[in-house]
Amino acid sequence: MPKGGVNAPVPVAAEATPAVDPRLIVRQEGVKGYLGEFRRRITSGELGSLPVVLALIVIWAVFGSLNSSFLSAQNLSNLSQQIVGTGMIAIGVVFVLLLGEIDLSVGSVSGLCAAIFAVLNVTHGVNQWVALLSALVGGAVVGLIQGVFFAKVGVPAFVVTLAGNLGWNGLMLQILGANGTVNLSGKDIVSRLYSTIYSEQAAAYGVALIGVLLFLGASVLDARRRQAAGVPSRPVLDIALRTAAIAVIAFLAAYTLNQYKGLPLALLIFLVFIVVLDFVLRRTTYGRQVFALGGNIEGARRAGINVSWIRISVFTICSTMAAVGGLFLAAQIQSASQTSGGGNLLMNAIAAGVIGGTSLFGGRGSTWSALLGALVIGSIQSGMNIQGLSNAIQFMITGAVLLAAVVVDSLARRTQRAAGRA
Amino acid sequence: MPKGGVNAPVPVAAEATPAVDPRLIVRQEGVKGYLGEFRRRITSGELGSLPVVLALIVIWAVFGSLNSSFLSAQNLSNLSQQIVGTGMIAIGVVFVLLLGEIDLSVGSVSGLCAAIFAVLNVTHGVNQWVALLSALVGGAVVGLIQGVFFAKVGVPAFVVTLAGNLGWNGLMLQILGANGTVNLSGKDIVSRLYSTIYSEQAAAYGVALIGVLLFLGASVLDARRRQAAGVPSRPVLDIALRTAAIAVIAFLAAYTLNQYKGLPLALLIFLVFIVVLDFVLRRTTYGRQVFALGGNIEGARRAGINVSWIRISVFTICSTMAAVGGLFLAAQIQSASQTSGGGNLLMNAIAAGVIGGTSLFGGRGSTWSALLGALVIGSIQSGMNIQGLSNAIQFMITGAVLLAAVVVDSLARRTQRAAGRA
Amino acid sequence: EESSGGGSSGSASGSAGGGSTVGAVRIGLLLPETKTTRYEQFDRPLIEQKIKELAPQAQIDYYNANENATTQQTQVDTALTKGDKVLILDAVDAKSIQSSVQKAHDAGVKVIAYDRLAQGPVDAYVSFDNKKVGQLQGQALVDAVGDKAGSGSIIMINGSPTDPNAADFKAGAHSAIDGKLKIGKEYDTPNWDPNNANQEASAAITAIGGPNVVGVYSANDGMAAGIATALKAAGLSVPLTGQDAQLDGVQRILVGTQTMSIYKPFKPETDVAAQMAVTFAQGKPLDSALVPVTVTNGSGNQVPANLITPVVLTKDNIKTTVVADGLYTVAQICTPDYADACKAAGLQ
Amino acid sequence: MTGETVLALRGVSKRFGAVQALTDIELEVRAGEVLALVGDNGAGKSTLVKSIAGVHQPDEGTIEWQGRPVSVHRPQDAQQLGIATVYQDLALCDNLDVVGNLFLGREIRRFAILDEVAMEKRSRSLLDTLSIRIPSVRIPVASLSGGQRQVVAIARALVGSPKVVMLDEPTAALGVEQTAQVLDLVERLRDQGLGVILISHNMADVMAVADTVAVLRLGRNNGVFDKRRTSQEEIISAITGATDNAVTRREARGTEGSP
Amino acid sequence: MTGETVLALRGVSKRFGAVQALTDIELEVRAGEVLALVGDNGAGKSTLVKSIAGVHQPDEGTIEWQGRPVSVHRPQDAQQLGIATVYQDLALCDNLDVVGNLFLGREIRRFAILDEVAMEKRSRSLLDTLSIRIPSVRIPVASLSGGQRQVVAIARALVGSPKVVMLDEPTAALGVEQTAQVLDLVERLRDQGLGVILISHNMADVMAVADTVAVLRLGRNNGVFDKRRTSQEEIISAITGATDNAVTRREARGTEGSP
Ligand SMILES: Nc1ncnc2c1ncn2[C@@H]1O[C@H](COP(=O)(O)OP(=O)(O)OP(=O)(O)O)[C@@H](O)[C@H]1O
Ligand SMILES: Nc1ncnc2c1ncn2[C@@H]1O[C@H](COP(=O)(O)OP(=O)(O)OP(=O)(O)O)[C@@H](O)[C@H]1O
Ligand SMILES: [Mg+2]
Ligand SMILES: [Mg+2]
Repeated sequence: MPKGGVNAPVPVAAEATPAVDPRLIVRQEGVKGYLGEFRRRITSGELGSLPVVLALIVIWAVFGSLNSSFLSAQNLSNLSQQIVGTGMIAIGVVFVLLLGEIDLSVGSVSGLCAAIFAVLNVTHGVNQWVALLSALVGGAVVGLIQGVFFAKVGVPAFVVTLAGNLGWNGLMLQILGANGTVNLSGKDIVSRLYSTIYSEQAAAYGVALIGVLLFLGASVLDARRRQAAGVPSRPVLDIALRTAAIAVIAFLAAYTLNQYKGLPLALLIFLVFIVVLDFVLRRTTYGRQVFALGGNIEGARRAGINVSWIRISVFTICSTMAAVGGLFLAAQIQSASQTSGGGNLLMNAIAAGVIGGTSLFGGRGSTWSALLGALVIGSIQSGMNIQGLSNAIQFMITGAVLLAAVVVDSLARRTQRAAGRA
Repeated sequence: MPKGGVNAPVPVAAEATPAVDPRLIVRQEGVKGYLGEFRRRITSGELGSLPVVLALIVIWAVFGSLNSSFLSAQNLSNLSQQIVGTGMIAIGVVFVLLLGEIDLSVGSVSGLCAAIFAVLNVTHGVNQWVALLSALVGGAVVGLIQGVFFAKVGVPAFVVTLAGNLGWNGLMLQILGANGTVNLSGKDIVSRLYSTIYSEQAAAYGVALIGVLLFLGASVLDARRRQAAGVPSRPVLDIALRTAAIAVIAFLAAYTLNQYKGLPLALLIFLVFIVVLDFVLRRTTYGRQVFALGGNIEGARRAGINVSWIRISVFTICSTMAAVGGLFLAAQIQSASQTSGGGNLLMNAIAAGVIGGTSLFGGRGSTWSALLGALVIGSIQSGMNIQGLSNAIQFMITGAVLLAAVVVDSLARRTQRAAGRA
Repeated sequence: EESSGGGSSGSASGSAGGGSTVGAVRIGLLLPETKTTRYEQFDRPLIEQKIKELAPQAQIDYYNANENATTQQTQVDTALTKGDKVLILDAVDAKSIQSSVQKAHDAGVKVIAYDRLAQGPVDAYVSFDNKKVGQLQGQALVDAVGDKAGSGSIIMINGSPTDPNAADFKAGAHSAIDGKLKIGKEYDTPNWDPNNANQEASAAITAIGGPNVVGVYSANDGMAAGIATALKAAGLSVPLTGQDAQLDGVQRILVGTQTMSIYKPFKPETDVAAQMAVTFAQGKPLDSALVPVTVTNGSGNQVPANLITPVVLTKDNIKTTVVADGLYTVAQICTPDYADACKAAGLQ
Repeated sequence: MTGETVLALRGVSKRFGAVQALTDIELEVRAGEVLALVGDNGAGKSTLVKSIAGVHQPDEGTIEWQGRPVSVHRPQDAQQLGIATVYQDLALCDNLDVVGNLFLGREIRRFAILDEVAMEKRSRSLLDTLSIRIPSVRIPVASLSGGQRQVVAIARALVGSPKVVMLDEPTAALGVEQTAQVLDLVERLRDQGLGVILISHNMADVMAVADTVAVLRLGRNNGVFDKRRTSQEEIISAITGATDNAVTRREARGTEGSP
Repeated sequence: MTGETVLALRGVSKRFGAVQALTDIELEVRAGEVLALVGDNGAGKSTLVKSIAGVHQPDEGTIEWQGRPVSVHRPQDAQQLGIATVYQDLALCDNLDVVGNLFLGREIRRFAILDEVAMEKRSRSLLDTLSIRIPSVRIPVASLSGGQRQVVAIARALVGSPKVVMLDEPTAALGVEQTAQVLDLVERLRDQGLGVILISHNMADVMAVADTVAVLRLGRNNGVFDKRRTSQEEIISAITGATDNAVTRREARGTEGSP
């Protein structure tokens, strides 16, 4: 039997009926059909990430009107770097959320791995690549341990990772030792990953172009294959409109970044992580199995999926991403300190995933929600900082804006439920 | 149609078969049968809260052997007061967990309500009862608002309460104002609720006796009614053994407390809250509906349960309990400070519920888990304090112990799953 | 029954707890947090060392409240349970610790307010003055900005809004800065989080405009780390303050990305605290040399006190302060990355 | 002995996203009548039942109860009118025991407290009526077999005093004996003057108890037949939309190929 | 044309907490044979199927595969042996679409990447075989009707190349036409030399396709019958444990009371 192959014991019966349902409301061709379909989706609440994007636009508009420097290229460029640490961690959290589980240890793990890198590289003078690898492997091992306790021993993920939250924080303090904060040299690989900004105009535009072309190419190829196989495919107009939308966003972003210093490497790495892991989730067997587990764990088990292995691997991915995020956060302040991984980091990372549209109950979400969520949270923080309000007021407004950002999405989903789709 | 009454449209058919299944493995009468049943339960993992109790005993034994003052009457008496604040909040969290939801705002709400009381009573000289009521109503209103956003608007509870966590904290800072910490007078009702200790020997023993008698009476009455109605009832031996176990625990506790200062009022209030709310959950329509929602929300809706109302009320209860807990915590340090409700309080309260055996996925749990969980967490903290280790080590050990405390339970449940019961 | 001694706190300390010899004194050391390195790196070992020196049989119980006032309250309870006779108490929250101080007082236990002036019937106090610290930071910034004061404004990044001590630093700093420098943006930073501080600084630079920033007030070295990178990213080189003389802060001062820090010579402070504790433990009154002044605390109690002056740490006095006092060795400071700067500063 | 119309649908339509599940449905149920609702898989039967029961809101059309238009926004509303429903996807609360599920939303109380004893007693007798053996009425329904769960769901509908009972494939998971009991039950309900809507794919059962047979096809009415004047074959061809279908072909083969 | 024994159970017992669900079960399935497994509700049929499929572990007894004892600890093990199962509680992943569910665990890949196009194409043809209309193979199965879900679950079992197929009440939710198709399918499977275990409460279906009928009663074997030499009545009395049962009574009434 060929690997992954399919072997039908049953020849297709002659008396086949058409599988397409006659009651399906088929979209009309052309622009009009497109608009009609769009209207139908809006009324029935199938909006995808549109509400969050809308919320983001509103947030930007409000803060921009309050203080013009919010929308300055400099601030947006800073923002694009500041979200990377939390965003990377949020990507890992998205994986865990897809299983319908939670990881409360990501903050501590990020701090721990930053400390591993800093102490090895700076204090013990270990080669930077070895130190980097050690930090990442450290994260992976942490995830592995937590995953085993969850998947094999059966301790609820909440408890395992809560214990981890404490334990790894303790380990970090231990590793940092009595001296506490360790300064990075500023010339090491981690700092450079964060602080490098490609100032050639071509860099940002080039990346935008490559992204758009990749999307277009993949869409066209897919549509061709589908047409050839006789299964429904996306109409040309649809592809064109989507590509156009993406092109506008990509080139606008590139233009803004070029207005200040150029394309930050950190942002580029972040995007690459998102795209690659999104691909893993949507287009590989592994990703399919992660979604299946989040949808119906018993169903997944019966389908022959190795549930323990998926669970362990997802927790490993999550902790590894926490390590990556931790390194970027350390690079941001050029040091690993005892406060690393503390504070609001954990909540921000989880909130980023959830606000971006990943369900807490498993089986629904995407790595892109890490970007969207981190952007929403980062923008609020940045906006409040530019306003310079007192903390009491800041907390209240941040809370209110967080809530408001999700209300649109929730209302949309409510319509959707009423339309029988949730 | 009589309220709650039942009206059969169908007369019972004549050809009824006996409803009891012949395959049911019926327990033998007498002590031997009791032990056999016990063994069967252990092997198939139906242990209830036994694993947590065991974990607690191990924790006490270990810390007691490391330092004898851990098991001193004074320390245990202090412990019994220290757990009240977190425990009260955990009771509220249990309600929310039963719905399969989470409330991340309890910490901030507890701080907010403590601040309301302190500022009204101390700063503005408002009558203490009015201030107390305002604090509780404040908590309830907070819960109501969050509940409405969750139940009516449809924002995920995680997001609503995360926003609340920030927002209410901001409000607390605002209320406390620039001066920060407000010290309680020490003679107000809240302080007295916490600091009062009934030193008469009779008090502790009396409460223990009343508790045991109530349990015995209720058990016997229930068994009688069941026998009269011809439905299976608990055998006398069973009732006797359970009552004996409870009596031993109650009188041991009373004895220990009397060894030091006597019965702390705070502990008594905590126990009353647990018993009353446990009764509400297990013996009233409302409680039944809460469990139903946690089990199958669509099922509950179709059964005609007002889902929104239950959700809103549960969040109101949770926030009100957070307010109660916050007042006890304020009384403990005789002040409402800017750190009130911060730190580990949120995680501790949730962890208490989960460690005590309440499921994060809804539909399974009890208010007693708040007591057990708060005891586990409080004991670890107290034991670590007595050992006086550095924080790094403390964190690691606390994490490890937390994990270990739940591993027993998880292993038991794993057996249970293998035996087809989860 | 095995430890009935635990029941009557403040007496018979010898019988409670494991293995202390008869006549040993039992001293509780309660420190507030671990986020700043000084407590576990300096305060604890130095105090323990000094006490052992003065009273070899003394037993010291150590507690750290991890920034939580409630935890500290339970730790005071624990200390009383274990029979500690003297408490060296560094309050998380000077106000809300009052009830615990009262409780200890009622149990006949002496309380030494360490570093922060707790409220309630405190028996003695030794500290650096928090307000003074802020004032020194502020003054140092004013001096460093010098005549650029008119050409722009500064950014103030204070400590955690939920940390009562941050309010003291802030007030002190304002007393020195207000009227002399223009404050462009001011922040309180939850949890003293360096990453937050970094973002606040970035935002402020954007809002004010890079060239208009003439200096940054940072309440401690941890946040200064984050601020320094924000300044670097914006291509700014302006005065930046700090506090605590953390190793990384010292290194930044060497290379010039931070202007100053506050060095609190822990040794005198810990020595005084240890002496006070041992004196109390022996049941003797305090020598007036040990408590030259009297201060009034927030609850109106008169407290005999010993206030030690903090030192402004700059590139010029690294050698004579932190190195000379044995806080850090030259080797610790002068890692390869800082070798050049060390040479320039005459450290190597 | 069928009485006046208790429940009627007028032009009911329901759409899910891009699927038009129901189009312009007309339906009438009279007291003392068993109306069988039949149709192919995905014909919209369950959607129709859920629209009546308040689980879904129809997009268009009205529901009339005893001649007056009513609005049924929530399952509660339908229950208050006197409509009891057994859903195809049973929607029991897995964590509650059998008693808890049977009386959910209609608990028996004594002094405002749940009267567990009375509920347990009544549960046993209800289940006995339906000839089902359940190890204990105190185990969570999660551990029941498919048929046992189905019977619990059916028994649920009998708690309370409905005027119309809707059963969505009630016998699908049931054994021969239990099926017979449920069919008996349906007849008893009719004899007590209730209106019964019975959805079933089993033509034998439909022909055995139905008075009227309404056929749905692709979300539309496809004829209402009086059982006494219609043959099973006619109904099947209304369901499949053709006289030549897999069933007839299978039967044809069966006759020629039988030993 | 039945061949040698592919699957055999020897003395299998399974207990759930206080319930002895299976006691000492013996069973044999031969290649090219349709074995109908029948029994009352709660008789233990699904438990038996799940024990074979690796969902539950039997407490005692052994499972033999092609004559050799095997251990089946997880559903994967059973699948690797070549056992495909359609469960009564379908256990589909509600969030995945029809294609995703059909190929779950057996995805078609091209260069290690999911080949959605091939899977979609194959899904359509599989569903066509079973005469089911589904609005789109790209909608989440949560929004399918009961019968549509059932068909998806059946089609799942045909992806891969099993040697034994176990179907737990596959036609319970199906319309007349789909039922006929599934019965056809069962016969085709038999003709291809597969062993089929079919659980059904529908005696007509059982009599139509089964070669052998094994009866379970209260968790024990209650006889194995050769279909050709047994009447439906005999089997029903083996199921209910009595010749006087609700079915016979109902039939008796039916005959005397019919118009
Ligand atoms: N919640 C929903 N969201 C989207 N589509 C739905 C939803 N529920 C049902 N449908 C679609 O509506 C159509 C009718 O479904 P319905 O469940 O009413 O069929 P049915 O007649 O009960 O079929 P069956 O006999 O298989 O139970 C189906 O095509 C189904 O896919
Ligand atoms: N997970 C479980 N936990 C406890 N008891 C169970 C569990 N699963 C099944 N049982 C019990 O085992 C017995 C057999 O159940 P099973 O599901 O095998 O019956 P079945 O023959 O498939 O019935 P049906 O025809 O109703 O589907 C029932 O009494 C049931 O209550
Ligand atoms: Mg249906
Ligand atoms: Mg079954």
